[in-house]
Amino acid sequence: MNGYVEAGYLAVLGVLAGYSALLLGRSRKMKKALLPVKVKEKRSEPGPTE
Amino acid sequence: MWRDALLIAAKDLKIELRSKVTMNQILPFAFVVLIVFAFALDTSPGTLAKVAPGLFWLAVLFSSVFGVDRAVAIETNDSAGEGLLAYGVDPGGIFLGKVISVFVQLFLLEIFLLLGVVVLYGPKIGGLPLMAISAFFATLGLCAAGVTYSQLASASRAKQTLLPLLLVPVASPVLLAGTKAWQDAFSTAASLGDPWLRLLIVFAVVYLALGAIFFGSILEG
Amino acid sequence: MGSLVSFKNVIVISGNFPILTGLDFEAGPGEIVLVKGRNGAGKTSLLRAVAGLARITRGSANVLGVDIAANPADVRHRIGLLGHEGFLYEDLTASENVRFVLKATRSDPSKAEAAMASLGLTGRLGDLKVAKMSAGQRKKVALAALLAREPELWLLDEPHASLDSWTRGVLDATLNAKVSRGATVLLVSHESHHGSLVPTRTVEVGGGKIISDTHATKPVPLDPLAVAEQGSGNVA
Amino acid sequence: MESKGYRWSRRAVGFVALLLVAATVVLGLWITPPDVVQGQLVRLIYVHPPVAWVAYLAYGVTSICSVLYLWKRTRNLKWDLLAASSAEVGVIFTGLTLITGSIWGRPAWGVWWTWDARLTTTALLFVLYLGYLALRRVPADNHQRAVRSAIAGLIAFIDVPIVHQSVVWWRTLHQSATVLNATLSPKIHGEMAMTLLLGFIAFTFVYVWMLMHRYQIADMEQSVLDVELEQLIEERQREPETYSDQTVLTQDVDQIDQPSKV
Repeated sequence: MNGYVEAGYLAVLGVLAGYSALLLGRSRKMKKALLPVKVKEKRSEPGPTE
Repeated sequence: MWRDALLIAAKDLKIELRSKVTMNQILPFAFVVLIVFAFALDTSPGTLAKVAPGLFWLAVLFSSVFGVDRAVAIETNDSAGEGLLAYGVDPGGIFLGKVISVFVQLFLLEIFLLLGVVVLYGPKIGGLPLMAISAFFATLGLCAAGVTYSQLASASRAKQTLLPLLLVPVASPVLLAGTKAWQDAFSTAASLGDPWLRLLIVFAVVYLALGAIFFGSILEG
Repeated sequence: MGSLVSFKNVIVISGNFPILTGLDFEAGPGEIVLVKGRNGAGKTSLLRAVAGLARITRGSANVLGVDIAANPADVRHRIGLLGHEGFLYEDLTASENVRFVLKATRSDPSKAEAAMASLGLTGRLGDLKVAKMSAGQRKKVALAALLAREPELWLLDEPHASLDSWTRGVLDATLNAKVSRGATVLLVSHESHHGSLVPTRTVEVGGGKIISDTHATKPVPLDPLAVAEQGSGNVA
Repeated sequence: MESKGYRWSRRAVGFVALLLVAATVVLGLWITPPDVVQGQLVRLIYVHPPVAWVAYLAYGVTSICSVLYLWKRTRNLKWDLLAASSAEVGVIFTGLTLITGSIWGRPAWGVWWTWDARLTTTALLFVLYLGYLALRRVPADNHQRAVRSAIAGLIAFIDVPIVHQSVVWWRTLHQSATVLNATLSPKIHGEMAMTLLLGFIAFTFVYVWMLMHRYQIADMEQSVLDVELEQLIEERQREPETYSDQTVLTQDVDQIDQPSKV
């Protein structure tokens, strides 16, 4: 076409894909970080009955 | 609220009279800005006279950042601001008091600065009523927005950089409208029905209202 | 006689750190409560919370009949807080600072003179900028403002620190007089001696809650006047 | 933690968004005809206005959530997290609006940038919300941060019409160059209009998917902090007991200090 159109589409798709990848990565990392916390929370729950 | 506002304003102005921060630091800074603009832009003799209103309001905008920062900084020393809360001073009154105090200082600064502009840039001055009234509302709006944002940013350790980032874009309409109003005042089209003056009034009213409503929540936050 | 301060299971969080962790505390009129505890136990935080300056995250907190978790601003002007900071403006003089506090709290500004004089802040000292004052003198200025205000509830964080013994005596005598008229004092102190100011109760704070609460002699009698008399009679 | 329903609706939204964007790209780049006036350049119309719309939508959501947090009756930290998430996505889309606008402006008007009202307002909007995100990074407790950023978010939004009006008046001469005039050109084809509509829907779905994801991350971060806080409270409550031997020691010292009191 004329270069500008391609550049525009590429910029939009590239930035959105990049941000999505960032979100997915952060989400995965947070889920991992949340797992040990959840376990700890469960372990500390029966605490008062001891 | 008004009683508290006057109390705070009187106290802040008294502190300024003693410490002379605006007088000895912010005013000279504003002049430095004027002079540096002249270095950067003085390509042909007429240029500076033509852009004088814009440069004036830019210098005021920069000075207002320091002015509102100082107004909030007064209360951080010895936790004085917390003291105000502990005394039960109305937060809206604190806000208005700070706005009044900075307004008085900034308005005086503008008078000196205008003299500087006349001497250094040599524009044709005219339409004094429009100039004065638009300067009044422009300064009021700048102070209202500035005190609000200065308090918002005050919790940050990097408040010196955060405050301009927040305040300058918000206050940009004042820069535009103030400049245009003064350009109109200098030209033959000077009338108090100037649309730019109306925009300045809207800005001042909106930010005074927002500040008075939200300042308490920011302080207590 | 209701209690002036009533805290139930109060949790206060500051910057994601729990400074009070479920604190229960009551204080009635005519009491002098000594708050003890090691550094970081939450003594100062307790005072700030009672003064309505700390946001109550959980629990219920009543001070002078006002729910300070919901409306802290309604009661603050009736409480006198002397913290580590004096809330003073360096560029104002001693008497200007005291007068400002009195106007801000809607108290009688003419009382400034007498309060300052009672602490020895007279003559040129009263017209000296706070910036030029020593730590002890600054404390006197903050105290003078407090004495002139005559709050119903006195929250004093290390009030005796950096004061000379003469000023301590004046302060203690003044506080005893106020307490005998029904005022309440919460006193944070690391010191063992409190001069003539004898606590009716000692609470120990640890880990952001009260860990011990001991009455000096007997449980607080109903008549505040009697408390003061017993208190002064008990000075060793 | 994320519920099953939330996860599945998020995935469905993501899937639809992907499909719609792909369809918009295919239609926009290859199926639709070039414009009589603008030529191939018209193809940018299928992305630029939709992206700009999403930016405004995102800031609108941020403002609504900010109001909901500031209003005591609806106060909930979730509104704050949602406001922040929407603002972040909004900043991404504002950036894209500026980039695509600039790419369009170069061949259309011969410049990368013009001080037209819409462009200037968008640029200021970008800076304003960058400031909002910077303010959020200032360390504070949850409520403090939520109140401050809600106020900043709301003020930024209220500022938009004022800024816009001032720049419109400032730059009256450049009005003919605005994007919207071109968009509303009556010569627009039926299938072009359909593709444009599809673009709006597609990018709105992308926004919703991103918002759901970003919010979930914020929510998870918050629950980690919450759990840590509960543990801190518990630990601190146990503090006095764990140092019990030292307590005895200090009591002894106290007694030495003041024999009169015993």
